Amino acid sequence: MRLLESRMITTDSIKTAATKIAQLMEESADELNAADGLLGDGDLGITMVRGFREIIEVRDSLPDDVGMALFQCAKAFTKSSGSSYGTLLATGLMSVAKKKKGQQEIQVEEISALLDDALDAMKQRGKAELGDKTVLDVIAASSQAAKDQSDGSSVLKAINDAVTSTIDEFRSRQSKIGRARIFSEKSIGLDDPGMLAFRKMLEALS
Amino acid sequence: MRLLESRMITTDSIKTAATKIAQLMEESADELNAADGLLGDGDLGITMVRGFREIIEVRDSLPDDVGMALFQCAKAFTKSSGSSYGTLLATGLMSVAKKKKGQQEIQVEEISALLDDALDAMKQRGKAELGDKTVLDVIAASSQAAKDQSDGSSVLKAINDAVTSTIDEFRSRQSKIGRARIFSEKSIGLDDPGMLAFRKMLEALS
Amino acid sequence: MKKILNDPYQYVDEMLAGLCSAHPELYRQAGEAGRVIARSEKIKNGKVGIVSGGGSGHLPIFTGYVGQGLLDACAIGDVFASPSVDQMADAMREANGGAGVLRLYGNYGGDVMNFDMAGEMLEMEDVESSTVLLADDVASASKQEREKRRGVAGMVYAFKIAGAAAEEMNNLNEVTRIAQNAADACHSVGAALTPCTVPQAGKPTFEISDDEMEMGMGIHGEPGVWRGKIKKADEIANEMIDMLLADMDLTSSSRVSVLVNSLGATPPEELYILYRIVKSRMEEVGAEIVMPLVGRYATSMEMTGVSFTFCELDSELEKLLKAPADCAFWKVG
Amino acid sequence: MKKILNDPYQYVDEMLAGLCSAHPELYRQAGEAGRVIARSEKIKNGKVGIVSGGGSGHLPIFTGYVGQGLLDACAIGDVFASPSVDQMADAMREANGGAGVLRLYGNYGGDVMNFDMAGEMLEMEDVESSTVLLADDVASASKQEREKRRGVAGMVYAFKIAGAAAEEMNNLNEVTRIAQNAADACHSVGAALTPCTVPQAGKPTFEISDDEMEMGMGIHGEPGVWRGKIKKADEIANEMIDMLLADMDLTSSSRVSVLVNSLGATPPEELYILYRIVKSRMEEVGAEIVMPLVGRYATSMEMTGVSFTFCELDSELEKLLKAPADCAFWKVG
Ligand SMILES: Nc1ncnc2c1ncn2[C@@H]1O[C@H](COP(=O)(O)OP(=O)(O)O)[C@@H](O)[C@H]1O
Ligand SMILES: Nc1ncnc2c1ncn2[C@@H]1O[C@H](COP(=O)(O)OP(=O)(O)O)[C@@H](O)[C@H]1O
Ligand SMILES: [Mg+2]
Ligand SMILES: [Mg+2]
Ligand SMILES: [Mg+2]
Ligand SMILES: [Mg+2]
Repeated sequence: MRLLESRMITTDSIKTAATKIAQLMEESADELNAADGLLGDGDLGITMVRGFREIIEVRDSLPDDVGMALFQCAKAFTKSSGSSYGTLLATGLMSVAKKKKGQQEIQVEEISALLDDALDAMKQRGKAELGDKTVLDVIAASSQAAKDQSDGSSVLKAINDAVTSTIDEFRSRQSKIGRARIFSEKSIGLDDPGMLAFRKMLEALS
Repeated sequence: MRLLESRMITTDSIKTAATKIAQLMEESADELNAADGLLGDGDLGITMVRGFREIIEVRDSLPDDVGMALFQCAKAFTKSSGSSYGTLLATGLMSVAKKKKGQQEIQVEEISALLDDALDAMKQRGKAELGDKTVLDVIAASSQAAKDQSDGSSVLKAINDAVTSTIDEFRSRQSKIGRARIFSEKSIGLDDPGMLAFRKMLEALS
Repeated sequence: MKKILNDPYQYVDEMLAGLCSAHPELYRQAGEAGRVIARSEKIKNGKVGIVSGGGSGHLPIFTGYVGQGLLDACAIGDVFASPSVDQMADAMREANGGAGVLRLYGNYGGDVMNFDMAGEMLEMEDVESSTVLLADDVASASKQEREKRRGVAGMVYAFKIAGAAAEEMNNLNEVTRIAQNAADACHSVGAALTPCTVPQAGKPTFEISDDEMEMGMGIHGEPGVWRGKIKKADEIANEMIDMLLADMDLTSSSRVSVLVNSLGATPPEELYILYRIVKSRMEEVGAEIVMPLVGRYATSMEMTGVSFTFCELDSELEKLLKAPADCAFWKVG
Repeated sequence: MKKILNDPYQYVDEMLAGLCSAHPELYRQAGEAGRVIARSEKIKNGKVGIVSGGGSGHLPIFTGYVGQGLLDACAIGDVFASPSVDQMADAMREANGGAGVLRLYGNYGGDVMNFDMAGEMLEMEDVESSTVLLADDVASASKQEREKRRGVAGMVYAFKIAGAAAEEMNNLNEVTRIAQNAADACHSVGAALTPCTVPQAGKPTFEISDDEMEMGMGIHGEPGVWRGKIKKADEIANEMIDMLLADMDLTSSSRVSVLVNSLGATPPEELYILYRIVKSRMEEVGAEIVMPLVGRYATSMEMTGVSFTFCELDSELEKLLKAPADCAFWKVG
C-alpha cells in the first residue's frame, strides 16, 4: 500500500487510498446504515458511499499539490449529502489542505499535528467536545498514537489499535451530541457509528 | 281533545295540539334520534324537540286567523335546525297557511284537500316522489283516509290507522331519498324515521 | 383524526367567534344565532349580493370566502349539516343591497330545500333572488344526470367569478348568468385516504384500512367509484384526470384553470407531486393552464385526500377569475 | 398518516418540479441538483440576499417563502434532513447581488455545520455573508440557554421582517441586525397529537396512542415537556400561552403579532377555536395584537398539532412585518 508504506503521503497515495476506501464503503454501506439506524437516521452508509463516489469522480484530475488535492476531495465530499459526518470529514480535510497548500508531500512525522488541526476545525464546526462519543474521540486517539511515529506501516497500525481501543472504551458511555443525543440512554452499549466509519476507512488502507 | 273532537280546527285547537305534541316530542327524542341514526345522522329527535320548542315560544301570541297562526308555526319551526324534516314540515304548514289565510277555522271536510296541498308543496321542495319511502307516503295515505270524513275523532282514527299500515307496508321497501338513499340496501326492514315522527305527532293528539 | 376542541357542540360557534376576532376587518358575525358571517362592511347600495351556505368543516369553504370580490354573506350549519332556513334568510338579508341576491352553493338536498324556502321568505320581504347550484363532482352521477351531481371544490371558482361579476356592478340577471356559466365550467373529482371526525359524532365518518384509498369519494365520505389499495401518486393523478377529461371537450385552444386541492391533511408537498401530472396531461391535450391553484381550498377538516377541479374558461370567465379578491384564505391581485 | 407519492426517494425532487411548474412566475429551480429554489428573477444588483435552507416537509417553510419581500433563495434537503454544503453554497450564489448574503435559518446542528461551511466556501469567492439563527422553541431549552433552542415557526416572522429590510436596500449589517432582532423577538411552542411519515423511512416519526398528545414537541418529533391525555382546546391554549408569557416581558404597552399555526392536519376550524384564548389572554395582559396569523405557516407534512408563536414588535419590526410580500403561500399588502 503506497499511502503509508513509505515515509510520506503524495497525491498519488491519496488517489490509491481513495480508490480502496471507496470500494470498501460500497461493501460496507448496509453495515454502516444499520449502525446509524440504531441511534440516528440510518444514512451514514449512504453518506460514505456517495461521498467517496464524488471523490472518485475527481480522482484522476487531482493536482500534485497535495494540499490542493485534499481541498478537491473535501469539496467533492460535500457535494452529495447533507449529513453531519460528511461535512465534518470535509471540514477536517479542508483544514489539512490549508496547511499543506503548495506542497507535494506530507511527512509521516506531520500526521499527528495535522490530525490535531483537523480535530480543532471539526470541534469548531460541530460544537462538540472530546468525550461526547463522536468521531472526534477516535481522531484524538489517532493523533496521540501517531505521535513519534516515523514509519508508514507502523503509524497505520498504531492508529488502528488506538481507534479500536477507543471504540471499546466508549461503548458503555453515553452519546452527547448529534441525533444520538436524543436517545442518549439508548446509546449505552452501542458503538458510535461515526467511529465505526472512521475505522472502516483505516481498514481499507491496511 | 279540542282539535278534532269537534268539526273544525281553530287557533285554539292549534295551541292545544302544539302543547301536546311538544310534550310527547320531549319524551320521544331519544327514540326518534335512534331511528334516524340507523340510516341517517341521528338528529330527527332533536329536530322535533327544538322545532316544537320554538312553536311553544310563539304559541301564546298566535293570531285568531288560522292561516296566519299556521304561518307563524311554520316560521318558528324553521328557526332551530337545518334538518330536512323540519324544512319539509314547515313547507307543508306554509302551504296550508297560504290557503287558509284570512279565515278563522278549518272544517274537517277540508283536511284531505289541505293535506294534498301540503303534499304537493313538500314534493316540490324535496324533489321526492311518492313511493320513495319518506314522510310523503304517510301524508298521502292520511289524505286518502281523511276523504269523506266529517267528524273530528273519526278522521283522526282513520288517519292513524292509515299511517300505521303505510309504515308496515313500506318496511320491506328501499329508501330512495335523503341520507338514507346512500344506505339504500340497509334501509330494507327498517322504518323510515320521518314516517315514525309523523305518527308520533298523531299519537299526541289521540 | 385527533381533534383539538372543547365541547363538540360548541365547535362551530367557537370557530366563528375566533374567525371574527382574528379578522375583524374582514368578517362580521350576524344573524340571530351568530350563524351568519358577513363582510365587515355593509353591502354597497345597488350591488348584487352573493350568499352561500352549507355545513361547517370545509374551511375555507364556505365562510372563509366571504370577502371583497367573493361572497357577501354566508349561512353556516353544524359540521356537515345544513344551516337552518332562518340562518339562510338572515344571510340573504345581509347580502341585500337592493339589487337582488344570488344564492350560490352546493347541490345537497337539505341545503337546496332550506335555501329555496329562505328565498321564498325573502320574496315576501320583496327581495329578488336567484339560485345557481354547484354540481361539479363527476364521480357522483353521469354526465347525462349532471344536475344530480354533488357540489364540491368547483365552488371556489364559482364564488370567485360570480363575486367579481357582482363587484363590477352587473345586475342580478347578469351575475346569475355568469355564475351559472362558471358552475357549468367546473368538473371535479376527489380521492380520499382517510376519513375525518365530526365533533358531535365523535367517530370517523367512515372506515377504511391502512393501505386503502377510495376514488371518487364525496367530501362527507359519500361512496365513490372504487375502493382498493393505495396507488402511486402518478396513477391516482392520471385516473382522476381521465375522468375529468372524459367529461369535458378540451381542445388545443382551450384555456383551463386547474385546482389541485387537499382535503385537509394531505400536505402541499404531495399536491405539487400530483400537479406535475396535471401539467403534463394538459400539455398533451394542448390546453393552456391559467392561474393554477394548488393548496387547501375546499376541505373536510383533517381528511387525507385530494381533489382536482378543471374549470374551462372563456374570456369573460378568465377576466373575472383574475380580478382582485381578498379574504383571510385567498388573495388575488 | 397516509401519503400520496411515487418513489419515496423522488418525493422532494418531484415536489420541487411541481412547485416550479405551477408557479414559474415566482420560483425557479437552480443549483447543480435542482435542490435550490430561487426567485424567478435574478436578484437586484446591490440588494442584500437572504437565503434559508433546511429539510423538506415543512411547506411553506422553507422553500415556499422564496418571493418578493421574503427570501431570495433556499437550499432544500431531503425530508427532515439538512441540505448539502454545496446546495447551500449554490443558494448563496443565487442570492448574491453584490451586497452580501444573510443566512437565516433554524438552529439544527447539521444545518449549522453545513451553512457555516458553505459560508466559508463563498468567502473564498469573495462573497460576504452573515448568519442569524432562529432558536425560538421555548420548550427545547431554558431561557438561560436560549442559544440551544430549536428553530420553529418563528422563522416565518424572521423571513418576513428580514426580507422587507433587504427589499428596502439596507446594507448587510443593517439587515443582519434587524433579522437578529426579529429572531430574538420570537417565542414559540408546539403540541403534537400525531406523528407524520418521512417518505424514505416509510413509518411514523414517533408513536403515540389514540388519546394522547405531547406538549412542547419539536417539529420532527423531538421530545417535549410532557405526554399525556389530550386536553381540551382551551386548556392546551392556556398552557402554551403560559409558557410563552413566562419567557417574555409583555406589558400593557407591548405590541405583539401572534401566529396560531397548524402542524399540518389540524384544520383552521380548530386554530380559530384556539385563537379565542390567545386573544383573551392578550387582552388580560393588555398587549395589543398586531396582524395575527392563523393557518398553516410552518408544518410537518400531515402531523396533527399546533404551535403558537408570539413576536414582540418594536416600531421598526412592525413596519417591516406589514410591508408587502408575495409568494405562493402568503401575500401581504
Ligand atoms: N456535532 C458533531 N460533532 C462531532 N461529531 C458528530 C457531530 N454530529 C455527528 N457527529 C458524528 O457523526 C456521526 C453521525 O453521522 P451522520 O449519520 O452523517 O449524522 P446525521 O445523519 O445525523 O446528520 C455520529 O456518529 C458522530 O460520530
Ligand atoms: N327530499 C325529501 N323529500 C321527502 N322527505 C324527505 C326528504 N328528505 C328527507 N325526508 C324525510 O325526512 C326524514 C329525515 O329527516 P331528517 O333527520 O331531518 O333529515 P336530515 O338529518 O338528513 O336532514 C326521512 O326519514 C324522510 O322521511
Ligand atoms: Mg445519520
Ligand atoms: Mg442524516
Ligand atoms: Mg337526520
Ligand atoms: Mg340532519
